Parts: sequence; structure tokens; C-alpha cells
Amino acid sequence: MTTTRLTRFAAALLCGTAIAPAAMAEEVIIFHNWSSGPEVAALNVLKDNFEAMGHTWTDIAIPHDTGSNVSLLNLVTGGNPPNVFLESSPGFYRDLADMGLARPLTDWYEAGGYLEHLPSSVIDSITVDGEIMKIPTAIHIDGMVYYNMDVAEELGIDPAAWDSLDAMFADFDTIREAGVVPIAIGAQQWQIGYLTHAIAASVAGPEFYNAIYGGEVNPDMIDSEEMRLTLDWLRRFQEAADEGSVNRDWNVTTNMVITGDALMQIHGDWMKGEWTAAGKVAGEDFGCMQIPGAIAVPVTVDAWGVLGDQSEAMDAAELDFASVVLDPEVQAQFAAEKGSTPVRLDAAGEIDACSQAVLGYLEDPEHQVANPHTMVDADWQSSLWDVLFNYWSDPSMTADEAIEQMKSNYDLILG
Amino acid sequence: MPRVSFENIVKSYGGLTVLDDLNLSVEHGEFLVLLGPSGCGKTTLLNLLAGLADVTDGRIVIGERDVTDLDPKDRGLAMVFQSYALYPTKSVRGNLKFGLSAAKLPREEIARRVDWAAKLLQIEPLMDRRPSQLSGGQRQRVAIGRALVKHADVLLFDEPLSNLDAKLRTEMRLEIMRLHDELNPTVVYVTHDQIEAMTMATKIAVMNGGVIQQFGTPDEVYETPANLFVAGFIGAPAMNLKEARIAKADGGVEGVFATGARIALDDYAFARAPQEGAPIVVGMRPEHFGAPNATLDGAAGRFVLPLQHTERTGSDATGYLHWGEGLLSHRVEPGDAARLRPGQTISVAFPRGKANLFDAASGERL
Amino acid sequence: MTIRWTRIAPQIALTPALAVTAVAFIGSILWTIYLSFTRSRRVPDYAIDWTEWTRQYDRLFQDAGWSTALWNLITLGLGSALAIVFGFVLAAMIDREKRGEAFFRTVFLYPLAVSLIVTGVAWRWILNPTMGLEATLHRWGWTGVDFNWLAQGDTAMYAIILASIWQSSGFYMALMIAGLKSINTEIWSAARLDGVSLWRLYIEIIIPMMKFTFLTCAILLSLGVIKAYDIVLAMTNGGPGQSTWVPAYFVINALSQKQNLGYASAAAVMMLGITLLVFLPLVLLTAWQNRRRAAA
Amino acid sequence: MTDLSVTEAAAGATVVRRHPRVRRRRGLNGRSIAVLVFLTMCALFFCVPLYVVLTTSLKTMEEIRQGQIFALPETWTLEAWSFAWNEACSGITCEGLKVGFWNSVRILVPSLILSISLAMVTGYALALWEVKWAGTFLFLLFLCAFVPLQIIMFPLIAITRTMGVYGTIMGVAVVHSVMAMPVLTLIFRNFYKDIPREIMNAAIMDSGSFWKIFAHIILPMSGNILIVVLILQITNVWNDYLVGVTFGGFNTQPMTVNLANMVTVSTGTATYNVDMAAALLTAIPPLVIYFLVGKFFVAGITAGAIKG
Repeated sequence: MTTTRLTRFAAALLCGTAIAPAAMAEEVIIFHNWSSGPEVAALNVLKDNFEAMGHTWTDIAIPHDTGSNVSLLNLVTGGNPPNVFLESSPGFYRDLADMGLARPLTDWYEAGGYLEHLPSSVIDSITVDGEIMKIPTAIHIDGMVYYNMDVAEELGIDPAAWDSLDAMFADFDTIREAGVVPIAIGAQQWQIGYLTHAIAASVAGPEFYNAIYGGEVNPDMIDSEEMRLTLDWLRRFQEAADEGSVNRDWNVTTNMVITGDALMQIHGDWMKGEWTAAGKVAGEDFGCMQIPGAIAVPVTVDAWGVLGDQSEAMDAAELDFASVVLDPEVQAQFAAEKGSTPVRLDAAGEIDACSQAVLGYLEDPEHQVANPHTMVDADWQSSLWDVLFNYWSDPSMTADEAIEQMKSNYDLILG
Repeated sequence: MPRVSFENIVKSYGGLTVLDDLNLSVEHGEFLVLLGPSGCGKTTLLNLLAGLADVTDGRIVIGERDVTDLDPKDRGLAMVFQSYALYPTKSVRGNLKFGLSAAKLPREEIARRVDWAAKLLQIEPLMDRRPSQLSGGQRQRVAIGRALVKHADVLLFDEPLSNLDAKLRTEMRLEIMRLHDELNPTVVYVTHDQIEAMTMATKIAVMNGGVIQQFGTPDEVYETPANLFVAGFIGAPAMNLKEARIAKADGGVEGVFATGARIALDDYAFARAPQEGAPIVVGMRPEHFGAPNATLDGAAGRFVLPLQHTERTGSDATGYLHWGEGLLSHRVEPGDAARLRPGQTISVAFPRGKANLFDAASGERL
Repeated sequence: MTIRWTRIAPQIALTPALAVTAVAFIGSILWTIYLSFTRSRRVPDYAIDWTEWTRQYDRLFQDAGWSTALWNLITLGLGSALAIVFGFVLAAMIDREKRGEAFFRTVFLYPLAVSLIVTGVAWRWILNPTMGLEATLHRWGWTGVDFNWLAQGDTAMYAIILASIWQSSGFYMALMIAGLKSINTEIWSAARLDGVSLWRLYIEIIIPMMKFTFLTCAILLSLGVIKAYDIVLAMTNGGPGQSTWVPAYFVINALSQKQNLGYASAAAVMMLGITLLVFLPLVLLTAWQNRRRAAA
Repeated sequence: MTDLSVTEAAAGATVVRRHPRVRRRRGLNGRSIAVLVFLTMCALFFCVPLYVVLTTSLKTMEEIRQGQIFALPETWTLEAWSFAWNEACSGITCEGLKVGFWNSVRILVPSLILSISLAMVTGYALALWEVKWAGTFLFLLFLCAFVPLQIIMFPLIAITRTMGVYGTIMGVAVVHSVMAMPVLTLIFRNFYKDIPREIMNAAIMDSGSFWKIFAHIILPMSGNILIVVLILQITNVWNDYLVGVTFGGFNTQPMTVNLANMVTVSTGTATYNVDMAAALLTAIPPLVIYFLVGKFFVAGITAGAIKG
């Protein structure tokens, strides 16, 4: 690390990052795949603070399911690489390292004293092969239950009282009779994939979860009681889905709950952003909780990576970006807009009821597992999603058939 | 000034040899007509000269220059095409100018030459029209004008009159001859029309099967055809070619036809002395026959044969007599033709010194 | 030898096109074929393990998604073939009944100007179960009608076929009209004099005479079906499940979701094979037609 | 399932020939009426999507939720149109479809210039000049014309990456030009092939310059085929999705990609009126071309498909 850069760190630390005038204004190209309203609002928090430092934020967004990974990798290796990118996959950082374009940030974290403010699960998720490679920006729980409290009240149901999925499903008939969709589901491949791993963590527990979604897949666990349990619950969810669920976007689905057409949704808690965007207040208009009876919850840590082998000015600008993301105030604002939970334990500002609940779940390290994206082989996960979505879409497909397909996929991909 | 010569030209397409070791040269200011049936290689030869096709082997020399490997535009040629090949998007003036401006001539020079050609060919009122607005004859004039403005030493014509009606064809023939007299370029003219060849050429090269059968003045080609092909090809109606055998009697030489008729050949200038009984072909032009039933003093042969039919072609008429399996044609006074009846026996006489003799086996002139 | 620009200039002018063909097409195809034998993931890995160089293909043949994609390709091909039939019927009717020819042609052809993404968006909206056609029909009292095709795996393909027929029928109609117009008018008169019924005239005379047009349409259609990607993306994005996957979608999915370059390459090579299968008849057809024309 | 790149197909862009046929005015008999009724019904089927999309785009969301997809709007409003054009979001930028529109235009112009000039010169050289390997090359082009993008996608990504144009407007334009080159070349070649040999010979004797003959003689004769190819290529490029989404980068993606993004990930409730307005906005340019120069359009898209 050069002396000039060290000086800049010192200056940044002294003055407080957000207001530090940048020595050199850079046009920083930022790649992400966020596009819904709350996501964009949260990005704008970063953007405003970052541009206040004199830099320019040039945005490139490729929506989730159009192959952002391929684009990102090719942009990086091509003539126009983004400097900052929203990317969790550890394999991606390994590829970057192979190309000499990785930028380890361990020194910077240590110099800035950031590590003591981050939960250990977050530090784990941003570490790739021993070096910190990413800048965590938000924590999400992948499978939270959000419900419309007004509707629950009208129906005379208290979701908070459910202590298991069985108890939850037991109320569905009552809810349907009142003309309300009990659970709103958007049946797109990735949503079903997320729902499944949330169910897996919830009903089958961390050991099974990590055997399937962890860095090291254990083939013996594919054909297991836990897998059958997970698949059986998935089938029950499918049977409970309404007619319009096919190919419905998650935020459209959330809106069904907001408008009272449906009672609840199980999804990543980024859906909170939709609620707050609609002017609803957590704990008053909508309730949030983990899946009833959950053994563990899957945690997503959204994180940015920065590109190495850049000009000195760009290197500095990238670190400016990192310091903006990890600024306690920015963390709180960002979390409020996106509906996430801050990654910093000392994030300034108000924490709403839902985030308080999340922080409660996260207190117990045994109660959490990591989002598959940050851990697992992309090919294996994609093949899992293929099988799961087929299973979802074809009611005649049995759990055994699904397990058979998974086993053969394992042999082909990882075997 | 240019003399055009082809030396040992070979041209083949793939495995097919079209021209094989062809030699031909034409002197400056001559009007050479390449004459032959379609597919005889005459257009190929012209394209080789123009550079539009490449020789497989041999040399083409224009003047002192070996042009074999030159691009067409560098050979000092101009060409008039069968379909005129006018540039459809350019006006007449544009058509005339294109080659000149491509050669980067000064503007005034171009204008001068275009005006000169327009005047020479009387196409001044048409200068701003498009080719599609011109009649066939006008297009032909423009095409010729386009070739003339280049002041090329050698002018090439590729069957330029074949798309015109008979009347225009005659007019344009005269026009081309006038231009040749005035400007005196070397001309190579391809046609399959023997009338064009006979009227315009100073030299004719009769081609068949990629081989030059005879090269000479129109008179030579007509009067003393070098072989059976030329004999049969030149002249309309065609020369009568009848098989015969040499018979020597009383020190004279006679030809005895299969029909038994005889013809005296004493006056024929044999290249070498004929052998008794040698098979020959006797060529007799229809117009050399005397009038039917008229007596002809000193006739070489006299034939009395039944008439099959007569044909009248305006200024002329031809009678056809049964000759064994075939026919013998002879010129008839047009006025007489109407009086002759099919089946009527007619006596015709062939004069001395007019017959052409060919070796039956090789077809060559004896 | 002197330099002859008339020989050299065209060759120079052809160099860019030649380079594009050599690099972007031939070179790239060979590259993809090579990659299909490797275990490349996100980035190319040029090592080939010769003990299992067919690994990607083995996986492909065992992949349920791939066989679904192949079946869907056939379904889509057969289903879209209706567009040819439909196109011919429209063309024949327009050609016989001159009235309104310009109007009908314009109407039947306009979907062709619309991109497949837009086509997908429009039809997805029409087939929307809660606010679209089905809802309207139910409101009109036809509650028995089920138009929620996109929601079920076994009908989603029909929705895609419907949209593609809508989009492409006009094109085949235009080809057929051209084919019909090239038929000698005297045949119609002759048939009328002979008192042949219209049905028999079409089936026994006109259609056999247009067999070349039909064949052309069929080949164009097949090539279009192989390339079908946009319409699937816009209508169903492959779902529900993998029920509307087609090979073109499979390749993109393998590249972007599975991040498996080797696997995507193997699938792409199979796509090339299918294209060649369709292409071969086209070459033969062209040769046959040339010979026929030469004979005529 | 005919996307336009297929319809160009084989070769030869002879403008569809119309044999003038005698129009017989017959009375309306039973069969005529049946045929006309059938055709009218088909026409209705073809118009339904346009009607539905258009009316939806002019409605408010409240009206749309009533599920009267075929009803005319009660209150006509252009709000959705202006929202789609000016405000709709694609990523963090909420500047509407106009961004994509201008991107499409910026992609279109260089790709037209590149592909058409390359194809024209190549077609001209192959058709009118003597090149020994022309036959082999033509066959290769014929093969290439049918290669789906997927097969050469990764190599093309790598190539454009090396050229430094991946993820730029130029990159998208280059890929479009490459993909269109074989077909357009065949079309031009088949058109030029019919130019009489003698005109070329005359020009060769007059000038002999490859480029001068092209500029002065051949180009002025190419008017019709240029229009045909222009229409073909404009519709192709404008309606493309795959090239745009694969090779487009920093907000340089064409309108179709913007549209797809907008439709799949909209903010909050699905705003079908905005989606439909956006779809129409995307479809307008090729539709305008179609309705303005329909005859050439038909010739364009059927170019080559009908040989003889």
C-alpha cells in the first residue's frame, strides 16, 4: 500500500467519510442487478453520499434473470469493466484472482477498524479463501413471513400465534372461505428456489441445509428424510398457491398482500421495501416473523466487490465507495429504504420492528445459515432450481422423482 | 501504329480447350471480321483481345506492346457490345464521358471529344436522355460513340448489329464503314452474318471449332475457300458440294459424280496432280450455273434434272433440282422462276474454271 | 507478370468479409466445438481430459431439461407449421376473392413488423388469468372456458405457439401469394373449362405445383423454430418449471445461470447439428431446383 | 416462429413479381360471402392484440383491474404513455423508454452502415468480378446465414471483448453487422448477378477500377435493393433482443431489452397500462415503416425466400 493512499485513509477516518472532499473525482462504474423501487431508492442513498465526495456514479443494471454473471465477467475482462459490482459468488472472486483483477480489502478493513463492528457471520460471508474481498451492504433473511395485519384482524387470525407450519396451514381453509388468498406466491424459478431453501432451513435444519447448499455438497443427504420433508412441504405450498401465481413477479405478489387480496407472503425480507414504499408501518400495518417453528433462517449478505489493477485515483475512489457503504449512518438509511437489516452492529438511526426481529434471530449463530449464492457451485444450484421448479410446476411429480433427478445431477456436475 | 497479333493462343476452361495454338494477325487500319457459327470461339478470341478473359497460354501483341497481362483499360482498345451495354443510370452524355473521366482527361478535352462524337454520329439532340428513352438504333449510335470518344487505336465490335431490324442493320453497316474510312482505326469485328463480313471486311478470318479455317480478303474467301467448311459456310444459298471421283480421259481430267454425271476439271489449278479414282468433292456456286435450258458454250458440265421447287428472295431466285438423294441449287432469273413448275426437267450448265475441288477425306482444297 | 488490378482489387475488397467469415463464423464455431469437450465453467479452460471428453454431451443426454427442450422444439415446430397451413388458406382466399386484397394483406402482415418481445408482452397480457381474456369470458358467463394456458406446464407451449402463429402467418401468406401468382393463369381457365371442382383443383393441381413454395416455407419455419428464444423469454421465461424450454433457451441458461461454458457449448453444438439437419435438405432442394430450371 | 433474420434466408432479393392478372368483377355469390366473412374473422383475430394493447395503454390501472380487457377506456389518458416514455425505470435510471429508444437508434445507425456497406461491396465483388474461389466462399456464406447466434455467442463475446467494444453501442452494432453479413451479401450478390455481363465489361474497359465502377455505375443501379435491405435490417436490428441483452452494457441496451426489463421488474404493482404503452412505443418504428412502404417491406422480409 502506497503512502499516499495511507494518508488518504487517515484523512478519511479523521474527517468522516461522507463529507470528505475527494482529492480526485472519478467516474466509477457500478454494476448491480437491482431494479425494484425500494432497491433503487436504497442505491440512491449510496449514490448521493458517494457523489457528495465528488465522484460520478455511472450505473449499469442487468435484471436478475438475464444472466448478470456472464455479463459481469465479460464486462470485467472486456474493455469496459465496472469498478464496483454487486456480486456474492465466491467463484467469481476466484476467477478475478486468476485474472489478476482481484482486490483484497483485508488491510483496509483492519486499518479502518471495521471488523469489530461487523457480526461474525457477515465477516465469514465476505471472506474468500482467507482474504476479505467484499463490502457488505445489507442483511436479509431469505424466508420471512410478512402478513397484512388488517386482514388478519378481519379474519380473526393471529399469525404470531402459529408455532409450526402445520398450525399455519390449518388456518388456510378459513382464510380461503373469506375470499382471501392465504399465501401469495410468485411462481418463478428463482422465487421457488428461494422458498425451498427457506423451507429446508426451517424444517430440516442447518446440518441438512449445509449438506445441500453449502460449499461442500454431501450426496448422501440428497436422498434423506430431510429432503423428503422439505419437498413435501414445498408441495403443500404449491397446492396452496393461487391461480395467478405463475410467473408473477415478487413485488407484484407483495402488492397482493399490501392491498389485502392475500394474507401473507413468504419471501426475502426485501419485500419490506415495498411495504414502506406503500406508506405502511412495520408492526402496525404489517407483521413480520420467521417461518413458524423455524429451526434456522437463511441469511443473505448483499455485498459489493471492487476491481483491482486500476489507476491510483480509481483505487482511491473504490475505497471511497467502500467507506460510504460501511458508514453507520448510510447503513441505517440504506436499510430503511431497502427494507434490509444493517450489517453494522452500531448502525445509527431507528431500527423498525421487523429489523429488530431479524436481529433477534441472528443473535444465535446456530439459528442461521448462509444464502446458497455465497456458498454453492452455480451449476449445482441452477440444476437444483431446475428440478425444484419442475417439481413445483408438475403436481404429478413425486418427491422420489425429484430426488432421483437431483442425484443424477450431482453425479454429472460434482461427481 | 498498331498491328494486332495473336501468337500461339491457347484458351481452356477447366478441361475444355476452346482455342488451341491459334495464330492471327491484322495490320494497321484493317477491318478484320471474325466470322463463324455460334460457339466457334470468335467471341472468346475477342474477349481475350479485350482482356475480358485471360489466355491460358500464348501472347497478344498490339503494336509493339505485349498486352497479354494488361488490364483491359490499359490496352488502348474500345469496344461496342452486342447489347450496347449502356450504363442505364447515366445520360447519353454521361455514358460517353465515363471512360474519359475515368482516364482522368482534362475537362475541356472530354467536352471536345464528346461533342465531336455526338456530331459525327448525329446524336446531339439525345445527349441528355437516358438509355431507356432511346430507340434501338439510337442506342447503337451511342454505344459506338462511347467507343469512338476514347480515340482508341483498335476498335472491337461484338456482333453489334444483331439486335437491329434488317433496315437499321443496313444503315448502321454503312455508318460503320463510313467511320472506318474517316477514322481508319484497326477494327476487329465479330459476327456470324456473312453479309456483314463480305461487305465490311478488308480481311475475314473464318472460324470453326476454335480453329481459323481461312484468313484472307473477302474475295479470296469467297472465290477460293480453303476447305469444305468455308465453302459451305460462305455464300447464300450455299455452294453445292457433290462427291465425285477423279477420272483421267484423253489427257484431260474429269470428275465423275455418283449420279454418273461428269464435269470437266481441266482448268482447275491443282496444287498437285490428281490421282485416278481419288475421291473428291466438287463445289459449284449456284450463281455460276447458266440460265435453265440455255446453252452455254464450253460448259464444264451439263446436268439435266427434274426441278423440286424454286425459291424467290426478292432480287434473286434459286431453283432446286433433284440430284440423287440430295438437291442441286442454281441461280434462276427471277422473272423465270414463276414459270418453272416442280417436276419439270431442266438442263443447267456449269462453266469452266469455276469449280472448287476438295479432298473428300481431309476436306482441304486440292 | 504485371500486377493486374482487375484481378487483385476484388480480392482485396473481399478480405473483410472473408475475415469476418473465417473468424466470427468458422473460427467461432470451431472454438465452441472445442470448448464443448472441456470442463470450462465461467472462463474457458482449455484442458481436455481425454478419458471423458464427451462428458458434457453425456450430461446433456441425461438432462431432463434438454430432452424437454428437444420435445418442445418438435412441438413448437409442428404447432407453428399451422402458420403455413393458415398462411396458405389465407393466401388462397385472398387470391381467389380479389375484393379487399390490399386490406387483408396489410392486416395479416403487420404482426411481422412487431418484435417477438412485444408479441410476447401482448399475448402474455391477453392470457393474464386475472385481468385478461379468461376473466372477460368468465364475466360474459362462459365460466367453463379455460384460457389460463401460461399457468400450466402442458398448455404453456400452446400459448407460445398461438403467439408465434399470430406473428408469422402473414409471412407465409405473403410467400404463398407470390407462389400462387406465379402459377399460369391458363390453368385456372383450363380447370374451369374441364369443370373441375375448386377443392380438387387445389388439392390435385395447385398444391402439387406449389410444392417448392411449401418446402421453402417449411425450411424457413424450421430454422426460425430452432432460433426461437425471444418469444419464449417474453411469454414464459421457460416456465412453468422447465415446460417451455427450447434448445436456444437452454444454451443461454447454461451460460448465464449454470455458468457452465463447456455445457453451454455442448448444447450449442447440438443446436448446430439440428440446424444442419434442416439445412441439408435446403442444399439438396436448391440443387434440385437449379437442375429443374436448367432442364426447363 | 419466424423471426426476421430467418425470413431473409437463402438468397436473392428479387422484388416480388406481380403478374398483372385480369380482375374479374363478379357479383357477390354465396362463396364470395363465405370467403369474405372468414377473412374478416381472421382479420379480427389479427387485430385483437393490437386493439387490446392499445386500449389497455390508454386506460387507468383502476379500469384495468376490472378485467374488461376488451372494453374501450372510460377515461382516455395518455399518462401511461408519457410515464413509459419519460419515467419508467430500468435499473436505477428512471428516465423511461426514451433512453432505450435513443440507444436503439444509436445502435441502428452504425450497424446499418457497417453491415450494408460490407455486404454490398462483397456481393458486388462476388457477382461481377472474377474471383476464383467465389463459389466456395458463396457456399460458406450460405451456410453461415443459418448459424444461430447461440453457437457463436461465447466466441463473439470474447472477440468483442478483445476489441474492447463489449458492452458498448459499437459492440452491439458490430455483432449485428457480423450476423447480418452472410444474408445481406447473398441478397446483394443475387441482385448484382442479374446486371448484364456486358455492362460490366463495358465499365471494365472504360475504367477498370473496382471502386470507380462501384461508385459510378453499380451504386446508382442499387436503389431498389438498398431500400429492401434497409427495411430488412432496420426491422431486424430494432426488434432484436438477444444481441442487445448479451452485448449491451452500461445503459447501452436497446429498447427491446428496456421493455423486457420494465415488464418483468416494475415497481410495486404491475402497471399494465405502462407495460402496454411501452410495448407499443417499441413497436412503432417498424410498424411505421411497414405502413409507409409496405410493398418494399414485404419484398424486404421475403427477400431471398422466393427464388424465381
